[in-house]
This record gives sequence, C-alpha cells and structure tokens, in this order.
Amino acid sequence: MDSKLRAELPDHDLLKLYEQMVLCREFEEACAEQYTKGHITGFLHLYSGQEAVAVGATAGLHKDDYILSAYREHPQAIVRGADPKRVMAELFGKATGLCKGKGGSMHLFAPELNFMGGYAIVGGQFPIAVGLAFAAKYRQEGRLVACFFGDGAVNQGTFHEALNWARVWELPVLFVCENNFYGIGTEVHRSSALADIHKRTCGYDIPSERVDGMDVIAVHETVKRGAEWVREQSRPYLIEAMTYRFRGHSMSDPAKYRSPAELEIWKARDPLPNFARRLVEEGIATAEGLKEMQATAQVEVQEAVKFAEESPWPEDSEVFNDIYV
Amino acid sequence: MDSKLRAELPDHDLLKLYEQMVLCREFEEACAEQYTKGHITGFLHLYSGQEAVAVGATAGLHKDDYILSAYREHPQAIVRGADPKRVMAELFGKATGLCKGKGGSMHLFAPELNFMGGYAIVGGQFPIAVGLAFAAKYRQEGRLVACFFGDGAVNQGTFHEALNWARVWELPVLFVCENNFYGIGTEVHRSSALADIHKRTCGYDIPSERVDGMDVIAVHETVKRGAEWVREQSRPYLIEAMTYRFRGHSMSDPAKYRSPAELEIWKARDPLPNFARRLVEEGIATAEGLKEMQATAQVEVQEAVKFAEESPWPEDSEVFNDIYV
Amino acid sequence: MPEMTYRDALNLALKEEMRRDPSVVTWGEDVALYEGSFKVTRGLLAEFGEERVKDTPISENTIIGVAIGAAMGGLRPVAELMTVNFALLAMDQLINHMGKIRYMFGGQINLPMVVRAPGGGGSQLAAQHSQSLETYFMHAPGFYLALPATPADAKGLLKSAIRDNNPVIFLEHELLYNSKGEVPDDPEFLVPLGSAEVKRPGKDVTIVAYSRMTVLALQAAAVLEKEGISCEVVDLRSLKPLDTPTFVDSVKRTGRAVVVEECWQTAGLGGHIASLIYEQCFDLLLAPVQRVSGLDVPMPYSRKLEKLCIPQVEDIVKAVKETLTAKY
Amino acid sequence: MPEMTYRDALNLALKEEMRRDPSVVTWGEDVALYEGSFKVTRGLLAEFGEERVKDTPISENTIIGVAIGAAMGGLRPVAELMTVNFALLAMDQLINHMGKIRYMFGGQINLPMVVRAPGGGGSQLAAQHSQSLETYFMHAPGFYLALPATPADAKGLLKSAIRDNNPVIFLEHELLYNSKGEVPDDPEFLVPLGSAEVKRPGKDVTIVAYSRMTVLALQAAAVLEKEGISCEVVDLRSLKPLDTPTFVDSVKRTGRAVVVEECWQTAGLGGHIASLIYEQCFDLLLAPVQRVSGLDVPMPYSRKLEKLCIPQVEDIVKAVKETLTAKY
Ligand SMILES: Cc1ncc(C[n+]2csc(CCOP(=O)(O)OP(=O)(O)O)c2C)c(N)n1
Ligand SMILES: Cc1ncc(C[n+]2csc(CCOP(=O)(O)OP(=O)(O)O)c2C)c(N)n1
Ligand SMILES: [Mg+2]
Ligand SMILES: [Mg+2]
Repeated sequence: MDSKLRAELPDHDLLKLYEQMVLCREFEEACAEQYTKGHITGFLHLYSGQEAVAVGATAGLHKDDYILSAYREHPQAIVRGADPKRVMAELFGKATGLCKGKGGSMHLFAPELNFMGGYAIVGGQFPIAVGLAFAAKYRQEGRLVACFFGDGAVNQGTFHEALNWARVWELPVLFVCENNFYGIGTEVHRSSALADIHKRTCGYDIPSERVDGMDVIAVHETVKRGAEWVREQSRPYLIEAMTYRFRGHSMSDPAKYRSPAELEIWKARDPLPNFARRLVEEGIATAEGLKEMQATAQVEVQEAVKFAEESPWPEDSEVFNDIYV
Repeated sequence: MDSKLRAELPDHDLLKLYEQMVLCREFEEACAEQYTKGHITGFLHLYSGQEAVAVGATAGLHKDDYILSAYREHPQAIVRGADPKRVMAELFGKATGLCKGKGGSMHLFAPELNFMGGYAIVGGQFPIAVGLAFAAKYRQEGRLVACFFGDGAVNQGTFHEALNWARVWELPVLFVCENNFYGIGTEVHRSSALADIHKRTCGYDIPSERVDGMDVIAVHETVKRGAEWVREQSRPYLIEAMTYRFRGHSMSDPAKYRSPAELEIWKARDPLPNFARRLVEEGIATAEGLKEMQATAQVEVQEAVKFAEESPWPEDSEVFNDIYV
Repeated sequence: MPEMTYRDALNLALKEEMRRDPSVVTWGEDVALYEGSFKVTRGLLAEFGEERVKDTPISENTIIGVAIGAAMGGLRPVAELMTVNFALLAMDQLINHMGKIRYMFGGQINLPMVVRAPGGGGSQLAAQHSQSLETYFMHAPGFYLALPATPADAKGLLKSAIRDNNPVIFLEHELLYNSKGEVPDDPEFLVPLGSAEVKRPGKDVTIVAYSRMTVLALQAAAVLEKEGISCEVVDLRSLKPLDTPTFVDSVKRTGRAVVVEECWQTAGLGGHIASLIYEQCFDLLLAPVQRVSGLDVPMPYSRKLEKLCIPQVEDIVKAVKETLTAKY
Repeated sequence: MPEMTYRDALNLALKEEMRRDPSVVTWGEDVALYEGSFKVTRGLLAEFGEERVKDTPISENTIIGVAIGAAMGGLRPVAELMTVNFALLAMDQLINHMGKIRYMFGGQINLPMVVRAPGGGGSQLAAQHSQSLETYFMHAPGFYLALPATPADAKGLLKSAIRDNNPVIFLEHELLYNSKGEVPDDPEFLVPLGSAEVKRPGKDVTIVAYSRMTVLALQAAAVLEKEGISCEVVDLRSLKPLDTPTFVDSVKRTGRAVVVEECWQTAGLGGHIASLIYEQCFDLLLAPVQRVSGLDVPMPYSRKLEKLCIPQVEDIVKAVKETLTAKY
C-alpha cells in the first residue's frame, strides 16, 4: 500500500507525533482530576481535542524557533520538551515547578527550550512575539517566532498592531491561530466581522491559509511549509488551524452554550483515534503498540503527579525574589 | 456648455462650498499669524490644503448626523456651523470660547451642531464614534456617525477594534480617512503594511473606496452616496480621501521630511483655485464674485480675531467647574 | 429584609434599573448568552433582549469607548470589564477620554455611564489576573469610584451609580460574590456615592477600609474585642468622592488609625488617606497611622505565597496592636 | 565640565551607550528620520543606521511589547513613547507584561529595557496631553522609575538605565529640555538608579521633590533664603527604587517637610512619601508634612487656568512657611 503518512515523515517521527498527542491528552486529563481534588487551583484551561495543533506545529518548526502561546499552553510546553513533572509541579504551586510555582497553569516558561511563555492577557503575546522576531533578525540567528493564539484574540488591538508591524519591519513571525470556534462562550461569528480568521490578514499584505487542525499531519505539513517561507522571506505568515476543545473553556465552565450534537461531531474527529487508525491502516504501528504508548504516557503522567505532590512548597522568602535582577 | 458641477448641485450650494473652503483657509492662516504673535499657544495643527474634505464631506451628510474628528479640526467645526468667533476665542483660551477655553485647538465641541469633538489621542475617536452610532440606532434616530481620522491613525488598535465592532453590531458609521500621506514626519508606506488605506477594511467585510480629496465635488458625491448606503444598510463604510497638508504637522514642524517639489505638485492641486476655476468656467461665478467672497471671509476672520482678543479670560474659579455634573 | 448574595444583589440592581429606565443598556465580554463570567448578569438577556444586553468582541479599550459614545448619544450604558486586570488595556479610554471629556469640552456633555469590574486577589490566578487597581482609578479625576463590601451596599451603590450623571467605576470583589447579607428590596433603596459608613462603632482605634478589606477589618475587630480592644470600622464604600469627614471624625475620637488597602503599598491610596488623617488630626494622633497593604510584588500563583501578599485578618490585628503600643 | 542642555545630555547618553554596546537599539514614533518630536534622538539615525534606530507605526502598546520581546531575545531596547500621555495606551504591556514577566516566569528571564517618555504640564497642551503619570509607574512593581531634574542627572541616569538589567521607565520633563547645566563628559559617568541627592543643604525644612519640581524647589529655597529660612532640597531622582533614607535622614534633622509632586494629589505618590516620613520621623516632626501637588482636575488649555493646576514656586514658598508657623 502507498503510505501517505510515510510520504510525509519517517515512521519514527510519525510514532513520535502520536506519542506526544497521547502524552498531552493524558496530562490534561490528569490535570482535570487534580483540579477536582483541589491540588490545582486558579484557572485551568485544558487542551484536550486540540493536540494535533501543538504537536503537528511544533514538529514543523526548528528547535531554536521561539514559541509563544496563551494560557491553554501545557501541551505546547511539554511537546517542546518541558518535563511533565515540572509542569505538573508548577500547577500545584510547588517550588520544583517550571517557574518555581509563581506562574501556575497560565504562565509556563522554558527559555532553554525557546518556549517563551504562556500569557493570560488575551492578545498580550502578539507584540512580544514581534519583538523576539526583531531580536532574532537583528542578531541574524535565522530563527523565527511561532505565535499561537485563539480565535477570540484576533479582535484585540494588539493583533492588528502586531500584524502591521511585523509586515512593515519584515519580521519572521508565524502566526498560528487555533480556531476552536469559541472565546469562552462566544462563538466566533458573533465576535468577528469575518469569521474566517485567515482572511483577516488581507489588509496587511500577509499571506495566510487554513488547515484542518484535527489532522496532525496536515498541520505539520502546513506549518513546515509556512515556516520555511517565513524564514526565507523574513516576513510574517498566518495559519488558521480549525480545531475544537472537548472541555469547557476552563474547569469552571459547563459549556452550555454549545449543543451535545456539535460536541459529538467534533469528538468523531478526535485527532488521537483518527491518527491511530491511519497508523495502523498504513502498517506503521499495531493497535497494541499504540495502547502500550498510551500506558507509558499514563505512567509518565502519574509520576508527574507524584512528583508534584511530594515536592516542597516554595519558601516564604521566595515571595520577594525574582522581581528585580 | 454642459455643467458638470450643476449636475451635482444647484448654484447656490456650489457657491456655498467655495465660500466655506475660503473661510476655512482664511481662518487657518489667521491662526498661524496669531500663533506667531503668541496669542494662540500649545499645539496648533492647521488644515490648509485639506479643505475639500471637510467641506465636501459635511455637505454630503445630514445636519443631524454626528461628526467626530481628531486635533486638526477647526474647519470641521466651522463648516458644521460653529461660530468662527467662538472657535478663535477657544484657541486664545478665552472664556467665550466654544469650550470656555478649557479645550483649545485640539478639543472643539459643539453638541448642538452634532459636532462631537476633536480628540488629541490618535485613534481615540474610533470607539466613541461606534458608541454614538449604537445610541443612534438604539434610539432609532436614523442618523449616522461620520468619523474623520488620519492615515497615521489606522495602525492604532482602536481602528481595528472599532471596524470589527461596527460591523458585528451593524452600526451606521461612515469612516472617513484623510490620507495626507504623513503622520507627523512618517510617510504612510513606512508605517502601514498596506499604504492603500481603503483596502485595509477587507478583513472586516466592510466596503470602502478612495476619492480625490482635493476635489470638493468628488468628495461630496462620494460621501453622500456612502452615507446613504450606511443609512440604508445600517452598516459601516470607509472612504479614503487623498489629500495633502500644505503646512507642517503643527506650527513647530518645518516639514523637512518632504521635498519642495512634492509640495509644489500638491499646491498645484490646491482645492480652492481649482474649484474657483471650474466655477468660473462653467459660468456659476465670476472671478470678481469669488474674490469678494474671499474678502468677506477675511473680514469674518478678522472679526473673530478681534472678538477673541477682546474676550475676557476665564475666572480662576472656573478651574474646578465642569469636572463633575 | 431578604437575605441574598453580593452577586444577586448586583444582579437585582441591574434588573431594577433596566426595568425603570429603557436607556440603561449593558455590554461586555460574555455578559449576555453566557450570563457573565461571574454570573452577575444572569437572566438579563432573557428579560431585556439582545438590543439591551450585548456580548462584545474581546476589545477592552473599545468596550469603554463605545460606552462613552453611547452615553454621549443619550444612553446610560453599564459596561462590564470581565476583570479589572483588563482595564489596563482600556486606560486610554478610561483616563484620557472618560475622565476628561466633560471638562475639556467645557461642561457641554455628560457621560452617565458605569464601568463594572470584578477584581482583587485570593483565587490563585497569578500576576496578570490578581490585581487591585483602585489607586489608578482614585488618582485620576473625572469619574467616581465605588467599591461595595456588603450585598446591601452592592445593590444600593450600583443603583446610585447607574442613576448618576457622572461616569462611575464600580469595582466588585471576586471573593465577595458568594457572601450573604440582608438587602432591602425597596427598588428605591439607594446608597449615595461618596458616603462612608461606620460599619462597627468603637473607641480605641479607627480602621479605615473598603471592599473586601472591610470584611477582614470587621473580623479583626471581632478578634480584638475579645482582647478588650474596641475598634471602629469605617467602610469607605466610595474612594471618589472620598468621604473624608467620616473617617477623620472617627480618628479624632479614637486617636489611632489603621488604613487597610488591598493594593500595593508603594504610591498606593493608603498613603493618601493616611496623609489626610495626619494633616487633619496631627495634634490628636497618639501613634503613627498603620498601613496594612498588599505586598509590593506581582501576585505569585502558589497559594502558599499568595497568602503572604494579601492583607489577612492577623495583619490587621497586628497593626491595631501596633498603634496601641507605639510609644511617643 | 561642558555645559549642555538636558536634551543634549540625553542625546549624548544615548549615543555613548549605543557606541559602547551594539545590542542597544531604539525605536518610537518619529524617532529616526524626524529625529524625535523633542529632538532627543537627533543624529542617531545618521550615526547608527536604520537597523538600530527605527520609526514605528502609531501603536503604543506594541511599541512597548516589541521592546519586551526584543529584550527577551537578547537586545537592550530603548523605546520612546512620544509623550507619557500615550503610555495609557500601553499600560497593559507596561504593567501586566513588563512588570510581571520576570516574576511570573520564576526569574528565568531578564528584561533589560528602557522606556523613555516626555511628560508634565505647562505648555497649554490641554487635558489629553498634559499629564504627570509618575504615580502609576511608582505604584506597580517590576520595573524602576527614574526622573532627572538636571542635565547631568539626565545623562547619568539614562546611561545607568540602559545598562541596568531591569526594565526602567525614564520620565523626561518637556519643560526641562532646554534647561542648561554642567555635564561630565566622562563616558563612564553614571548616576546610580535609586539614589536621591541633596541638591541644596539646609536646616529649617526639607523639601522633597523630583524632576521639574526639584528646579522649582530650588528656586523657592533661594527666595526663602532671603527671608532667612534655610531649606534642604532633596531631589529623589528615582521614585523606584526609592531612596528613603536620604529624605528621612534630612527630615530627622530639620523636623519639617514639604513634598512636591506635579501629579494629582488624590492617591498620588506624595501621600506615600509623606506617610513614610510620618512613619519614620513621627516623634521628631514639628509640623504636618505639607503636600504641594497638581490640582485634581483634567488640565485646562487656557494658560490662565493651567497655571493654577501646576505647582508654582510661590506654592512651595507658602507651604514651607506653613510648616514653620504650624503650631502644635
Ligand atoms: C485582555 C483579556 N480580556 C479578557 C480575558 C478573559 N478571557 C480569558 S480567555 C478568553 C477567551 C479567549 O478565546 P480564544 O482566544 O478563542 O482562546 P481559547 O480560550 O478558545 O483557547 C477571555 C475573554 C483575558 N484573559 N484577557
Ligand atoms: C496615541 C497618540 N500617539 C501619538 C500621538 C502624537 N501624534 C500626534 S498627531 C500624530 C500623527 C497622526 O497622523 P495622522 O493620523 O496621519 O493625522 P494628520 O496629523 O496627518 O492629520 C502623532 C503621532 C498622539 N497624539 N496620540
Ligand atoms: Mg477559541
Ligand atoms: Mg496624516
């Protein structure tokens, strides 16, 4: 059989994509459980359903490309290489967390992985992404900035200012919109004059395209191509990945604004089983092998939870550290 | 001879347009003189060269349509009907000024004329215009909001937020960009990804067009048609009027960033003599009649200066009035 | 008098005023269909329809600017900022426009509008979502500032704010939404803007507080009473206009004052209030005014650290004792 | 030592630091081709080229955000806000991002950046263009705040700000640009952030001021000297870090204090500084601290009214006398 997947990537990499998606899903589901138990507090926004975007996109980037995201960013950090243990510890508010417990779920950060942060102000990351791109260009580092954001974020002034600026200064920014159709309870066509987010770049002379965000291979291919263009041209590009979050906006949202039928349609497009089916169909993996991967991921996540539980709280004196150099 | 002008408007109205343009020009030139004498202080941004926009556009609107503008707005207020005396007194900071001397050149306001203000924060008027349009629609008043702004203002977040909002809420806003090619010393193509400002509405499903802003009849026709569309559709529309300011950005700007040749090209397109020529050619006015109009305007402006000079300063106690109701 | 939550009291105030006056309209992110992220606007869309209760794009500066325009155009908008943290995106419309328009236009226009915003810390929402920005709004002129501590004040102040012809910033505390209290059901029950209230009389020390800090001050007073210390608790309720006579008179009687602010201490409003006390009670003060304030740090997420950053009952107790033991 | 203007001192500081370190870059509206609306960046484009000296779109929030990103990415950006009034459009990037990023990310990143902004009133620019927003920047944590009063301090503080690894907001006063003074030409001349300076020693009263208010305080001191009153003038130079010991020590010696702030008095930084004085000098103070402040109004355009809103030399003179005659 002609393997479409193998045409895109070698087996090892294909399996890696699956492994990462499974790890993300397991991680998020464990977070939900720990939130219910009261170990994770504050706002908790889970990524379940959107895995193909973070996984496919990250695989399409170079390791030294910068990544920025919003507050639904655990998977983006983990796929980039952040230790799930330290991510979970961060969500527990422990001293061993990625940010010493000071940031929490919405503010993961790992500069050694070029993961430049989760931001909780909708649209806050846009200008920062542009600035990183300027630094990269100025220093001739050949890297780009991938800036992730939601469909709701595009109506912030910063989206507009950043797109225009990136084009005028000719900066290597890859804008990646995760269009999951909702900003909290507001459906995209109720807040955006043009619900086709990728079409909103026309006023900036920035090319863009839409991709199926439930298909990890499609995302990978599109981001890789887009990133190459950005790198060659030193100009911005925008990709709109159509996706869906299976849970409410955050743990406190019962998501009554959408119908069960709608949710079912999207669950049928769950990126994990669909990709699993293709891997098996094309003979790249066996069903058992994939189950094993899932089991491994579950163990890894449970270890992360244990690590977080057993980790110490930050010392009180930490409260004054890290404000100033 | 077939009169193109008469096809657009009756003689009386055509002459009125000329009269207004002349009054604006004379007013602005008198301001420059009073600034040099130290009677007008602060920032002074003059409109000379752009008269066809304010005059043509205002004539294309209904009297109860709201108008908002930026800080280069003396003519917009005067054409709307503000008494030049009280405008000049405002610029002198006198108690008889339009805003009791509290606003100055950048903050003219005349609610009885539906002139809803000059704003000095670039882009500050956009959301306010949208709010006025909402009120007008909610109260079923059948009026629209004409929001004037410069080419530099389009890169503010508020431009984007307001366009999107006006479209989503379906509000009657007529956006009128006075593209005079510069935001202070920065030429439009150096700050805007797409220097064709009217094309920037494509991402909001808002129609738009460009018009020759040195031709008062073209502006009138375009704004009238645009306004009718806005009123009928209850939806926003954008007009970009290509124009030029003959002076520097403000009185303190020698405008070294542009060439004398460029200025000459545009002075050759001065809306006043060009319109005068057409009026005479088409037999609507005589050269003498137009000269007389100018003389009348000069007298009116000189009376305004005299009024301002002789007006009293505000009482000290005024400093605490008008903050709260 | 019926008992209800702070949330429901606010909700009732909105409903009553919208019933009373068709020019009252409201909008914000997710206030309509979703009924508000803190559910303060529950039932509004159903009762008043989508012309009066409106969801907006995520465009905070424009949320405020549209309210300004609508107020100019004859409406009485109540704009919700989903949380006060996002007011930082709207500072230009709030400070440069809402606060200045009436004055710079020579008093020719009124802006009868309310900006509602939940805020405060204590829910482990970390630095970008746990701020107490009341100093920012108290500092700039041109609008009023109200911050209720109880359900009754929540209702009465919000109704006054909506009826007032000046712009009002109305800060709600996220940790108070579920607190309960008696609330008059008279639709003409109003709490005037600019009136502080002695929430607990006492004679040894005056505690000046607002919003959730009033609740903590009352708890501290209860603790101290057991130790024989009598605290008078003044709830400012509005920071602008500031009801200076009420707390100055109190301090003149007690000779000692503790000012509690949830915001950062440095250049915070507590310094201003303390200064007013010093200036007006200088010769009667028996000890320096104590300021109990939020720590001067961006809010940490970890609950262990977060607790250190927000004034606690014990901190107020300690400050009161400080004023009593200070020797001069 | 050469004499130069405050403007030229700033210009020289920028040039020296850009020569010294290629990672120093600068941008803002009209800073390059137009050489700055107050001409502080004159000659920079010519010397350093368009990769390092850049004009931007009119997008203030993004001007700051781009600087944050660039600082994260290894540069030392100096961003200019054309005037401080436009900082209100950038409060989200300034307060929610610049001030919080280091902390919320657990200290993993530094933001070596400077935000320059001219401000203050006195040129009849009316309400939207005549603001003194230093309280806003002093209040929030996570960045420093410097405001030079003299050409020498302008140079020395700006150089320190550029070299510092923390974000620094650097407020210049529009009315000081043409003021002249001696400025060391040593390219290693630095004024440390967080160090106040006694600009004039005295023994009867301490006047605490900053930026242009220092200049007025010195003029007031000269007037008062003729009447036999000896004023010590402390120029804060930085509001964050605040050099509390310098002014507290001074007040401990003189027993009297006048705090001069150009900003609005209500909830202004003067209340905080006065409170620190009360708290640390309570038993030594001979009179209440006098606050001389901007009036709590949006700035009127008319020069007749504007003058009433900004502290004048006479106001300081009067306040000093007030502290001397107050009887307790
Ligand atoms: C400036 C700002 N405004 C409002 C919010 C509250 N808020 C948090 S998430 C969100 C919706 C964002 O939707 P979208 O960008 O589509 O991202 P998604 O949650 O779907 O991933 C809102 C309004 C915020 N955090 N910041
Ligand atoms: C928010 C803000 N940023 C910057 C300025 C300073 N400024 C005043 S006018 C101007 C240029 C605006 O250009 P444009 O919109 O083209 O209007 P024009 O002056 O050409 O009429 C700038 C940057 C301001 N007033 N407000
Ligand atoms: Mg979304
Ligand atoms: Mg222009």
